[in-house]
Amino acid sequence: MLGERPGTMALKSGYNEMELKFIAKSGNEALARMAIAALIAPYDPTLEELDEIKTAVSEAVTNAIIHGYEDERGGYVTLRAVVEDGVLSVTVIDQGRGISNLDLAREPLFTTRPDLERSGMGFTIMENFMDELIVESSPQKGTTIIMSRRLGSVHDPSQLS
Amino acid sequence: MLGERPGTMALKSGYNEMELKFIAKSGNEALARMAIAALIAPYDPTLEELDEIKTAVSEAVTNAIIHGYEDERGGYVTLRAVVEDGVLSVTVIDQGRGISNLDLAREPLFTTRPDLERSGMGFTIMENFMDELIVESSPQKGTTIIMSRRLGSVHDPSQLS
Amino acid sequence: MALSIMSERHGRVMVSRLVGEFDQQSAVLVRDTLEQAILVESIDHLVLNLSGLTFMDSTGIGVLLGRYKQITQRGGRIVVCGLSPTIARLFELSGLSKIMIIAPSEEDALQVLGVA
Amino acid sequence: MALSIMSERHGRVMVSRLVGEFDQQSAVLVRDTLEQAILVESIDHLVLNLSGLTFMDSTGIGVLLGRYKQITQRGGRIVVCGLSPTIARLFELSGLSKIMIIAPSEEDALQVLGVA
Ligand SMILES: Nc1ncnc2c1ncn2[C@@H]1O[C@H](COP(=O)(O)OP(=O)(O)O)[C@@H](O)[C@H]1O
Ligand SMILES: Nc1ncnc2c1ncn2[C@@H]1O[C@H](COP(=O)(O)OP(=O)(O)O)[C@@H](O)[C@H]1O
Repeated sequence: MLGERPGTMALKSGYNEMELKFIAKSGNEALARMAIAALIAPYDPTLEELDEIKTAVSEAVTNAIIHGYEDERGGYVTLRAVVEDGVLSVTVIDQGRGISNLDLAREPLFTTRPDLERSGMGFTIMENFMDELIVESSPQKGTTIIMSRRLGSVHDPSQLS
Repeated sequence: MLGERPGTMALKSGYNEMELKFIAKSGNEALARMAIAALIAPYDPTLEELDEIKTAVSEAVTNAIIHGYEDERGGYVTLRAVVEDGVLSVTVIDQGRGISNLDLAREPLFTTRPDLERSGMGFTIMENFMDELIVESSPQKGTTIIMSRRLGSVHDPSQLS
Repeated sequence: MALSIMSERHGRVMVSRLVGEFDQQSAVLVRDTLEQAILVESIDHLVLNLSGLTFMDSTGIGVLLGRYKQITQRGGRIVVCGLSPTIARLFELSGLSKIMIIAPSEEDALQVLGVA
Repeated sequence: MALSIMSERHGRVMVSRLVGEFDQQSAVLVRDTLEQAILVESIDHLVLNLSGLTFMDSTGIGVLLGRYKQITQRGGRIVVCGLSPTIARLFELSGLSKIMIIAPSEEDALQVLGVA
């Protein structure tokens, strides 16, 4: 969704966006966390805010890697993040196996991989650590996670009105 | 250049790749540096290796932002990085104003922006801190910087042969 | 490696300090190290000091729950300490705080187990 | 802000410690702070302690060169100290090491200028 030329609006200090695409292998969840941390650092998040956002992103990316692609089928994960009007929106996309029963998947403690000692808490944590969570998924096509959270300290003065 | 499905080869521990796209605004050079640092961290680079690579990437990205887009015309910068067989390859792409005289631009101390107190050392530093540097540019179309460097500690055992 | 574990024995109690990032990539290391201590070295109780963690997500919850099951099956206990606010919230949300003993410090944890 | 500057006066000498990342984004802050000291507060000499820098690229070279010109024009000197190996290489490559005095520590730098 990154276009070719953002307007000059995009250069207002408060606005930023990035898209990070990487291969679905264990270890790259750390890359995703670092990128999100670097993106929101200029907005002076509290340590807890930063930790919670990194955790939510880590959950979504880990799921894409281990459930979406089952860690070995290969594929790419895309992490998009936008900060606009003091709100961080994060989208995590995979083209993996998808989720057949979304309501069940989002239940606390539900996991299809008890063999991997998964806790089934990923979606619950994303929900609790972010303000909003949307999950879209089609079996065999992939999964898209959209989550957003208002950042505590809004540096764009236009937000104070 | 990131395709839709890397083969399982791509999942060999030594291989990794990422693509980061972000808006051309001052401050995002730090984002690019963090992403490169996170990508190469698992290869246990020395502190100096890490510093030099971050510096070279910072030079290329800063140039894209301040020369390519002149910091205010807007646009996107793409940072691609691949680690394969112990060699890091980095590509930095902008669709900005381009460079008309490449030989002149690459000369040490040459800068078109003395008003910004630029030192004209960017290309010289990229050349010295990386093993290889290729610059491609077309006026009004943009600039692509391709640089590579062998990482000191190669963790993929297949590299030892 | 983004995570390291330093362990020391106090008789039948093992204290393990986790330092770094506890995520999917480091999960195997934590599982194997603690499983070895519980099943092979036959420790009775485990103190987990998490104060050195700079990150933990639900992967860690699953791994800790797995060890909790193993050690309680043998009649032992796990005491955790050094939780950051965010890790404490993970414990709350997952219910781990309802089954595991959480102590403010390593010293307190050892006291709970009757050591030190 | 990814960079902060802490300065203190020793008579006509100012010591400035740069802490953080010295790049295109922080360049204006460094330039303005040092320019103010040189042109308005009329210091004679400048000691720049770079030991707190976690990053610096050629942007920093340009900014330091600009201040070098301003202060030498007024008959003053710049002494830099605390260079990391990579920053030292930047000084070499750009020729900055041929025109600026580089001291191993802040104390040495002050001694060079006859202070302390
Ligand atoms: N990106 C995904 N692709 C395929 N399945 C997924 C994805 N994300 C989550 N799931 C499914 O939803 C279930 C619940 O996810 P979650 O709450 O994160 O718990 P956990 O990861 O511990 O299993 C997973 O066990 C898996 O079956
Ligand atoms: N991405 C780019 N787009 C347009 N012009 C560029 C780009 N990169 C470099 N240049 C041109 O090459 C010159 C030399 O670049 P460099 O050696 O990095 O020095 P500096 O950035 O200090 O000017 C710049 O002054 C600019 O004119």
